[in-house]
Amino acid sequence: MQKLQDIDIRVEAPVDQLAQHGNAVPVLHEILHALRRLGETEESTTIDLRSIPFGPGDEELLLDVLGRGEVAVKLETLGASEIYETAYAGVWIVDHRNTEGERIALQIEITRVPEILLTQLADLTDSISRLENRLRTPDGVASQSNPMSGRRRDG
Amino acid sequence: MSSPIDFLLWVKGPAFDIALAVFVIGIVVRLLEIVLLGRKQDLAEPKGEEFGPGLRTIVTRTLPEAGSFKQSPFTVIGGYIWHIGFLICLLFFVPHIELLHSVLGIKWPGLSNHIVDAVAVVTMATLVAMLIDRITHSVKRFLSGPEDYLVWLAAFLPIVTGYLAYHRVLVPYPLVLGIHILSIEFLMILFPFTKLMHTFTFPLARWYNGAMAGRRGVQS
Amino acid sequence: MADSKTEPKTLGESLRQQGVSRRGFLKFCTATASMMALPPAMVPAIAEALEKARRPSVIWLSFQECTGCTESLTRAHAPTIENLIFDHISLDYHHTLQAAAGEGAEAAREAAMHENHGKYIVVVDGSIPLKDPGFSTIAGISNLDMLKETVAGAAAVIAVGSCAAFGGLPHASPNPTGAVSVSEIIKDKPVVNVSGCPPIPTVITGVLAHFLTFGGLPELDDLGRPKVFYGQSIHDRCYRRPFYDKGLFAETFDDEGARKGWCLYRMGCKGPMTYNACATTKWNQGTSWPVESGHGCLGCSEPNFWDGGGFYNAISIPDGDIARNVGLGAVAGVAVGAAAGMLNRNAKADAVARHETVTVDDLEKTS
Amino acid sequence: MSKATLERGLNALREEIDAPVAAFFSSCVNCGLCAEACLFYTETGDPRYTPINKLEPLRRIWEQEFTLWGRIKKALGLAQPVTDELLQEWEPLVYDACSLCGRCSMVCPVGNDIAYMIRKEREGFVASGNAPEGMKGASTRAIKVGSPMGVKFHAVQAQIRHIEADTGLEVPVDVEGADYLALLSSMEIMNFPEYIEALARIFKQAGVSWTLCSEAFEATNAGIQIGSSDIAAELVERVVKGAEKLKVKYVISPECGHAYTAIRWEGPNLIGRRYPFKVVHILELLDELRAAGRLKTQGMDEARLTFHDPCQIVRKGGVLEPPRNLLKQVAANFVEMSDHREMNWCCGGGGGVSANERADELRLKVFARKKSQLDELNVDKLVTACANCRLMLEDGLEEYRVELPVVGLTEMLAEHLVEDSE
Repeated sequence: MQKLQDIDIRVEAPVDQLAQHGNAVPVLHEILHALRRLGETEESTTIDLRSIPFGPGDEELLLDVLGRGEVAVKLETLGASEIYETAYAGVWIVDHRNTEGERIALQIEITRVPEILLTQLADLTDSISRLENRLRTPDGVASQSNPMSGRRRDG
Repeated sequence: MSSPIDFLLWVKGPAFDIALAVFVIGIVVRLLEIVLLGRKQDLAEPKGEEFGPGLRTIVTRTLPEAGSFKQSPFTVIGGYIWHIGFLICLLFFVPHIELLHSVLGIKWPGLSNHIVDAVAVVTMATLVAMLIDRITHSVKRFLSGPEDYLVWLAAFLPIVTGYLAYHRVLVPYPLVLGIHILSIEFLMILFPFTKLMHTFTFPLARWYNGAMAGRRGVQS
Repeated sequence: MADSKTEPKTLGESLRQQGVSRRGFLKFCTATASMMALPPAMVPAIAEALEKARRPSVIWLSFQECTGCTESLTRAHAPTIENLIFDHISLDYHHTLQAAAGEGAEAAREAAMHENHGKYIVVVDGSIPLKDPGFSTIAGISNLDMLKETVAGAAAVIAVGSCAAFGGLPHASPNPTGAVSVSEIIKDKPVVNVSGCPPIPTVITGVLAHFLTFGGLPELDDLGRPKVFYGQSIHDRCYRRPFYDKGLFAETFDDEGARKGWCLYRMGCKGPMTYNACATTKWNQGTSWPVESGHGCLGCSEPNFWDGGGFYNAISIPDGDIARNVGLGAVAGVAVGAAAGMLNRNAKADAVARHETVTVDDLEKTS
Repeated sequence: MSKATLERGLNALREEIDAPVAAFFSSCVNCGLCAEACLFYTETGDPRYTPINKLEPLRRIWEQEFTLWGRIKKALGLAQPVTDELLQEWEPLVYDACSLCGRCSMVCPVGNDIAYMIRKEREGFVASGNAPEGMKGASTRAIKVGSPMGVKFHAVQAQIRHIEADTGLEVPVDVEGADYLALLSSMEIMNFPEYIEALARIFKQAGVSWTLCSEAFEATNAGIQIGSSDIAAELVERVVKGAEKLKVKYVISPECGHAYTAIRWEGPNLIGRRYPFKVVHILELLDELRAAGRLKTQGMDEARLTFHDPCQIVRKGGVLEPPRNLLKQVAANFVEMSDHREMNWCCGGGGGVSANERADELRLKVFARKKSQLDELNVDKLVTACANCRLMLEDGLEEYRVELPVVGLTEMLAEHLVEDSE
């Protein structure tokens, strides 16, 4: 008997033909309006793609149209997240994954820099105190261990 | 528990069975009541056929007599629009075809919902106009009794509720769908007891008219 | 099981203790907002609330059920963001998941009830048999007694799954056990119905997250379901809706329409009357959902879905056997009609028999 | 001696309910289109004259006594009974405002033959004593004297003598074994004796074997008009007896509308047996002679003229083409009215209206319809084939001050007859 993974999965039509459900287009229009707002008033917009009823191919088409731009950032906290600017400057994709690599949120941010990339005040305070501690300890600077590894949580 | 779904299930279940029973029994009774009365054998020597001219009248009366059309174009055109509109909504809306398919075992192509939707709007507008005409036209107002208005309502409600259901205007949907089906049950139950019966008796009436005239050598 | 003896910390403290950065916390809040179907603009408010959120005690009661709801929630694998929420509630009793058994398990339940009186949440899956308490018991306690006893000191009840919410399969005709939903028994506590067979896992956790975040229950619809998840029908959010409007339908599972992904209405899809989040949230980490995989919605999150006509009958089709009923009606009609016809013929024959010949001498009325 | 009572009236209505009546009442949706087909409505605008409304008493009997649902409603006290007051109120609608022309029956979209039902409804009105005095008188004279106008056979004889003296033609009377028995209407005898002369001339030329019958000369039937089958049957029986006695093969219905309906269509049903002879309308016979080349005419009438279709002969009798065929033979400028053949408009005096003095005013008012039809045509002559229509047309034209000669078709043909050999 065939193994499950042996079953050939065929995509019967190319992506551009699959995307016949038309739900990507309204989102693109929304992005356009949000970009104009950003340009005029600096107002940022976030679109949560979980609440959009995409059919097969819609999401692929949307991401395909937006493409990839100059910036891509990998975020390593509670699993890996990828944040990148699309070919349209000011339009960012925020793709959050959990530790299993499963997507937990997919958002489009129309902004200059996504909020989550900025260093948070609490983390800054924490950084100051940890670096102070390290410098206060005589052999702290020479230690091999990276204190960040202690902050990582797996599980 | 009485949720909209329970209401819908009641409407689609026991209520529909009751309405269907009243409808079918009532119509068969009414038709038998008519036919069994019979008519006396006509002893006068015929000048023409009965059967053929009777059938022809069933068909020809579908078109208005020229003079009536000129005198009452609104009654004639309005009558056409709403009857045809009602039939289009009834017979060419896909959910209805599915229902009829389950009963008759045959199906036919449906129309796009946008077209049915537009037809429903025109039908409703026509029915409203015809109601206004009934209230304002001297002859119609004079002839009309409570039954005429009840029957108007019974014809109007399924279209309005169907329109609301299609547009999902009243939430939740099971409630509005239930109301729509209930309005049809209302129509079905009223059928045997009111002039809605003309739907089934008009071929009889036209046939008798055509046959009696045909016997005298006239195509009525 | 979490240790309820230590002083419950806030969620913010707990995460920090585990070395999660503020940025990580924000990611968690973004995912939580997305899960609760709240707008992204709510993230700061959620962050503020979750920062201070304390671990609530949860008692999970399973009655006449199939454990599908628990399966849906826990699934097979490792941590997800939903589990993170679970890590921050104190699940003090769940007889499928807990290690303790027998008297020890019941003791844990009673301890949680005692220590968190007025504050704990009761989650119920499964319906409650009323016909005979012996139909379903746990540790010799009938479901009805256990529910009443446990709920007495609860802050709120979450009925998870269509059985607990509406009676579900056990309630299906002819309902041999006299199964009822939680809300038919519990009238004096807030009850949230998280219906579905099973419910979407993120919807279950979304409700818990809401309780965790805002310390209360979300806005509910007429059936006691959270509006954020059950506010719109499958049909309204379905990506195949344009085909419905255009009149393009699949009629069998292997026709052209099915291959092209047209509307499944004619194949019995209950999407138009079903309120749930499947069309947007989807299943299995957003992989797909029934309609996307080519099968109509069964309407599992609605009351009595099991008795709502065949799964493959279009919604518009009444439940009865119409052809048979029409046949029976016609037979009855012929019988009654024949009788009525005879009555009419007799009436007429009688009139003819009573006919008095009219002559020109009796054209005037009796004075 | 018996008297008319409400109960007898109701019983008569019950006797009249049959499958067509039930089908018609079941089908009416009160659309009101029949009103526009009825000159009593179109010329007055009075909605009470809507044809279907005139049937309310009969409709109630049908609904309350011949439908299951109606019986239940009646048992529950939800039905409005048919009372003598109702019949009194409806009497003018049924007799004064309906000429049984049957035009409404042609337009009803569901196919209701309303005239058929009015005829039936009148049975109940007669039996309950709710018939107009004029028609009661006509019926009584028809039965007791032999003619609704009180004409006796010696009056006919007087006309015959006159004609024989004038023309030298013989008018055969009581000739046993003749092929054709010609009937006359009182109106022809009294007002249009030219018809008898025309018959004598045409038949002589065509070589038709015919006769009058001294015991059965009257073709009109007041019983049909008042709506009493019993009275109508007695009058038909006279004709049948006369025809049987003289052993004729054919009976000729004269230029009179309802006479044709009475003797041709209702007669056998009234007396309950088929005739041993055939009934033809005079126009049918003349058209037959024309087709056979036995009706030779000369010259054409150059006047612009039109033909008024008598309802009972054309729409209700099926004699549609003969008058046209005959007219074409003698009229060069024949034009049709706007509504003609089976859609013609009544003169206003059919169905006994002309015998009902009470209706005179209304009848003359609704004549406006015919007048406007004539106005459209601007004709010099009006031809018809019914003595009653002719009288009503003359009366109406006089009322509306219109100078327009009205002639009978038979008479017109006779004027153009080629006299063989004097």
